[in-house]
Amino acid sequence: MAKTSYRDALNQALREEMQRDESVVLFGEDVAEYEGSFKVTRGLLKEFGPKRVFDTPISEAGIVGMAIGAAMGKIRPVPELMTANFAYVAMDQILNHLALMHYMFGGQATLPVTIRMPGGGGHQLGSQHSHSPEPIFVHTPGLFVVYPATPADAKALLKAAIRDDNPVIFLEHEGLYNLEGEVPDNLEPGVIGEAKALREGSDITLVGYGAMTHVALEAAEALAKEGVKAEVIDLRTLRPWDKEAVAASVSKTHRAVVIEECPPACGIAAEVATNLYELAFDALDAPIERVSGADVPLPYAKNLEQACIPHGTDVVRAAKKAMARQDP
Amino acid sequence: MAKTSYRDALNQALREEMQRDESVVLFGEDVAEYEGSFKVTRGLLKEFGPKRVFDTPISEAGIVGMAIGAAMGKIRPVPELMTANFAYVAMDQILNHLALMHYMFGGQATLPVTIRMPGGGGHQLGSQHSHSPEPIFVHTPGLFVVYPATPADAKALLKAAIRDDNPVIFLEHEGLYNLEGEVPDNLEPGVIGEAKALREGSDITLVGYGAMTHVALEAAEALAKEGVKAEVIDLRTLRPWDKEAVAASVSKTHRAVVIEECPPACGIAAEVATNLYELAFDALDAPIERVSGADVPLPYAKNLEQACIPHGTDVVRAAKKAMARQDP
Amino acid sequence: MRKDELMRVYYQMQLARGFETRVAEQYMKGRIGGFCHLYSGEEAVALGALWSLRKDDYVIGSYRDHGYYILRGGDPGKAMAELFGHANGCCKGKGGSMHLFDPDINFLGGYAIVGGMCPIAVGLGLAIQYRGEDRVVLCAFGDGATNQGAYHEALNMASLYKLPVIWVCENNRYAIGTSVTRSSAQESMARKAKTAYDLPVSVVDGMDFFKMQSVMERAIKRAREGKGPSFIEAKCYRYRGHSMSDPATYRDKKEVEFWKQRDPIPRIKAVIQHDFDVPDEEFKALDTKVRQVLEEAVKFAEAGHELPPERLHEDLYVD
Amino acid sequence: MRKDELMRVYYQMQLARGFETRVAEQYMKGRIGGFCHLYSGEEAVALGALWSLRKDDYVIGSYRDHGYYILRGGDPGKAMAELFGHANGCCKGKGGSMHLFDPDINFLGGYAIVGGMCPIAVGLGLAIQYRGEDRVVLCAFGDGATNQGAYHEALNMASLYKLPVIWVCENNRYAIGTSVTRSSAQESMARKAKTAYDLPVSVVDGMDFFKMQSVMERAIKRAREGKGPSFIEAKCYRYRGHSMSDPATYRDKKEVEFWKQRDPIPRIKAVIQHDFDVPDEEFKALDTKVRQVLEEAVKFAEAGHELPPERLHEDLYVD
Ligand SMILES: Cc1ncc(C[n+]2csc(CCOP(=O)(O)OP(=O)(O)O)c2C)c(N)n1
Ligand SMILES: Cc1ncc(C[n+]2csc(CCOP(=O)(O)OP(=O)(O)O)c2C)c(N)n1
Ligand SMILES: [Mg+2]
Ligand SMILES: [Mg+2]
Repeated sequence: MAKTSYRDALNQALREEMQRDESVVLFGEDVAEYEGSFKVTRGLLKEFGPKRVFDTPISEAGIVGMAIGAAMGKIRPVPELMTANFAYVAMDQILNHLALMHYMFGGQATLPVTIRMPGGGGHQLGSQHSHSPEPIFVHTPGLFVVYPATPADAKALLKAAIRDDNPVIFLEHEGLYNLEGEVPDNLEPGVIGEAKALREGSDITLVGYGAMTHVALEAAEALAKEGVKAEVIDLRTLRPWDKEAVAASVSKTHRAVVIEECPPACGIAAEVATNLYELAFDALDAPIERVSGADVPLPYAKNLEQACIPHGTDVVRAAKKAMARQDP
Repeated sequence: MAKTSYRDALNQALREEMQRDESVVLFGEDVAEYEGSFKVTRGLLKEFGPKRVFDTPISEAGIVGMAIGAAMGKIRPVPELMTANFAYVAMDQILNHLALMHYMFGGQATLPVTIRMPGGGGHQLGSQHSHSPEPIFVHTPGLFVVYPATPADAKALLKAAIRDDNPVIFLEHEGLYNLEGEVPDNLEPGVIGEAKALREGSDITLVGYGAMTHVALEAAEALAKEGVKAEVIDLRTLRPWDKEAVAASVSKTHRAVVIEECPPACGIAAEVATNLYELAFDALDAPIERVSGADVPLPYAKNLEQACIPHGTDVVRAAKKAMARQDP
Repeated sequence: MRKDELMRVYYQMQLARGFETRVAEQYMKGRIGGFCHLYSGEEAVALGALWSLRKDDYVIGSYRDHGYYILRGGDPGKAMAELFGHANGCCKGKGGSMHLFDPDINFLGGYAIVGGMCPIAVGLGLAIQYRGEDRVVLCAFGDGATNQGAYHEALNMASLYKLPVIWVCENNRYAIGTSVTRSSAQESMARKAKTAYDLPVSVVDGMDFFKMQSVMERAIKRAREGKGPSFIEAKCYRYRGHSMSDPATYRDKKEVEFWKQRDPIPRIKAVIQHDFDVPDEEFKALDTKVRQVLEEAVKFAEAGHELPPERLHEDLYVD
Repeated sequence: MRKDELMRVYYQMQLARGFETRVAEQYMKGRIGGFCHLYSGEEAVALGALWSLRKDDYVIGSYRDHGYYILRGGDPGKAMAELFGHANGCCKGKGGSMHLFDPDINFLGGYAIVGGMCPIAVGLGLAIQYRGEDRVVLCAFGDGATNQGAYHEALNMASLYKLPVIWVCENNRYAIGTSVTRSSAQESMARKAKTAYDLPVSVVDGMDFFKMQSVMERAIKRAREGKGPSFIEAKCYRYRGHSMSDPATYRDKKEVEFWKQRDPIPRIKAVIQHDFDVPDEEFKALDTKVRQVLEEAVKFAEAGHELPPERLHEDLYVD
């Protein structure tokens, strides 16, 4: 099976869904003629034409609102926000319109909108361009939030998101676009809400998502060398997230480290940890360790920025801390 | 000592700070001639004139951005967002400008901005007008977040916020404006980051903020009738929040219920609970119970909306669940 | 227009006006909660704007939505029930006064964030264009919305893509307590839009059904022919405060009187009486019908019940 | 203008241009990271806009900020060090290319959110007015920013309050790969602003220092006199791609050539040679000085170091 990049896997998903369903339409800043600032939409204008793939002004609130209206008009929009950092100017349309209209109107407005947006830091883009806004979306009832870590999941979950009749925030990690991985031919759509164990282990559970999943895998590798068998769970979707699967793993390992790229307060790790305590309190032999992004805006300087982002070594340290506690 | 309403306490704080400091300026939608849609700015235009208290167009991004620039221009703006629901259209200015400029510019931009905004639900205002956005702000490094529960704290903390050189999100609860309480004359500014025990108890700790503090007090009263001594802690400020004080209480009571008005995912209770597990894991005899807003947009119908908001009875139920667990 | 049509205009405006009177009563009785924005005085704007639309055209607007809902042909009973928060309301009681919605009449919502519905209207226009239909979108909003960023992004996009969106700006001179003069550097909403977004604009007396209806006809024709959006500034006035909780002390009696002199209902009645001599009985008959319909509406609302709390989580997601 | 002033114009533009050349080199060497937007070709806009400002006036702009920082009198060494991410940079290496800042020259920041700096400029204008000063604010942004909601809210507020803000729209015809024609219903940025926000506008050849400087003088005078904001559309062109990572294949050679014919630097040189016969040596001397200054700048940057990670949390809050 040939290796495919995360970028190409996303591109394939878009192409296949557009071929499959006439009503799928793409728009965003520089997605058509420029083929996307990360080239995820490469070749799509050529194949599907300017009616189905078109550029917009720098108007994110307009883009999201247009997607909402288009969806009510029975087309299936897949807008791209050039990066997740620009979701902030569209926050009202996302949180205060898209997320709640189906509910507020008593189930009469159906909004099959998938908003794609690259997020995350690590490229020295500075404080305003390095956000990881996932907690804001995960907090919001009415949204689904997907954050794939591998090319195969990127493709399978983007297909699922596009076919889903609910609004989906589809986060892509800027640092993963070039990641290669195996993507089976005619891959079926994935299941939103299902986590996946990427590595089996009995000593401790490492929970990640997006780029953090790879940080977890790196840590597991290092821990293995020291005889610690870590189980690595990739959440894959953040709302809803697979509480049962993660709790089951923790009930087996009795210890956990949760990794998030965003700052800790009201973050993803707090959400995961709190639920695990509620679901598996007696199974836990140690407090759940959180490895979070630093509690500062991401600085530009490479060393400082790297110091903000979780690394395998941070996870190893946290895992050892959890292991150090004796079972009561 | 005369009783003062939460509304008037805020009004006093604004008046006194404006009298004290020439550079304090108020603006927002209908804050001047209309005296505020919740009348918090009553009489201030009259006393301080149109240069220091003025109305703006319906342009929240403009309002917050104007506050940022004004602060760099050495005035001390206290903008009002008519309600917290309108912070969403200004989210980019708040999260991606105000919060990070001091850091991003290497400490050279100082932004003494206090943004006042009434939040919370319970008045049948419907899904788009009943948000509790506190987790979004608490998640954000660079902001302080204050949410007073009593008239005295409303006054003391608003004074502190205005005098502070950091950006402060000052949340006021729409349901508390008419709440009466004792406000000492010449009250000193409060301390941002200090929680307060409003009721002593040894059996369980109930943690609240804003309107939720009163829900906690109501529950404590009911629990007392059944012989359960609950300690009630009012966080008062949500970023930073007083981890030490809350952990100390839990170390004493061994059990806790955290109450939040917002939906649970990545919420305030998850933030508080996770930290308590980390700080007082061994002291806990039962999982921390969360009483959260329902995980839906707030509906209009009174009964449904009330079913979304935490009540004393919900807290009592949660407390009993926590109490039911035998110490290991 | 034919006599029967004119009588329908009269009837419809009386219905919308009467509905708000009932709403005010019920609000006072505490059976309606939340924010409640009445449309009284602006009926000619909505009716004129809606008159020449087809059933399959889309209508979208603000929280001041009762008038549009009723005049679009919505069931007053379902609207009243919605305001009561009852399950037989048009949104099962989940939406309330600011969020009426009814797909059967293509009324796609009242929205409570000023300007927030404008980009959504653009999307409806996009769908129409994409599907090669000749429908149009009517998007109604207030003068205050023209100071909101999303509004500007939407106007630019609709013009850029030549979408069949008709922007109806109800300039009732106030945004709550703030007059246009104190909030907009350009006091003419039409001029504010014209050059910036390169689209045809018209300013019309929004208290005059005929003027409103005729500029709207032009805009509809243009939109159906694929020539793109139009902008209509309707000069009008709300008789009541911004919402039920606003005493509106910021407007002086004279101003209110001035506008009440231009009330569209007596105005249409006079026209009808002038063109066809219609005996007063016929008007009285319609007024009686209005009363009956609204009494039934209130009865219908009263007969309903709130959804049981067990059903709180329904409609959060489509499954 | 006097000869020495003209020579300074030449020197400054060469300095800004040369700075970008060095930046490109260092970026290729991997010593500069992130997004890096060069100003090459647009020097006359910034220099003309800045020329008549006072030291105490405020300047604020976008991520394409190197030119403004240098031409405002910022230290090229501190700018280069910032791009290196070193602690001796103007923001201690925390800001980077898109976020230069220096209170000593009242350059209050490069901002990376399109249009995001416009409301901030309004606030600076408010502070000036409130304190009764006669300073002005120069706010520079691109053509693409005029499609962003915050920009519109800002323009309205500045006009409404008659604030001393001068809006300089650098219309270089593209927003990354999207031309103005494909993104704005109104292709003239000046007309897009004029009626909507009721302020004086001018369209000027941004490749011509003198034209730019003179319209700016008028705008400054007006602002200082408390008459309010002005809008200047500077027609210009960026020689390079949007950022270092953009090959700019969307622009054809002819177009690029057309604009390079109008390069402001040879243009000013010709003027000087025509008005005063200045021997080539004098220009060469300035070019040499530019080279030296920039070499020192690079040396200064190289000599610096990143902040130690222990200091990561500094500057988050004022205490
Ligand atoms: C973004 C936003 N800001 C503020 C409000 C509060 N608000 C509700 S209606 C209103 C005034 C709107 O005036 P206008 O657009 O003229 O409509 P009208 O009420 O006159 O019909 C305001 C400020 C809001 N709903 N949304
Ligand atoms: C709100 C927002 N959306 C998108 C971007 C990504 N982006 C950065 S620069 C740019 C183009 C801006 O073009 P223009 O305003 O004309 O300025 P120029 O680069 O031509 O100087 C875009 C889309 C951004 N920074 N901010
Ligand atoms: Mg109005
Ligand atoms: Mg440009």
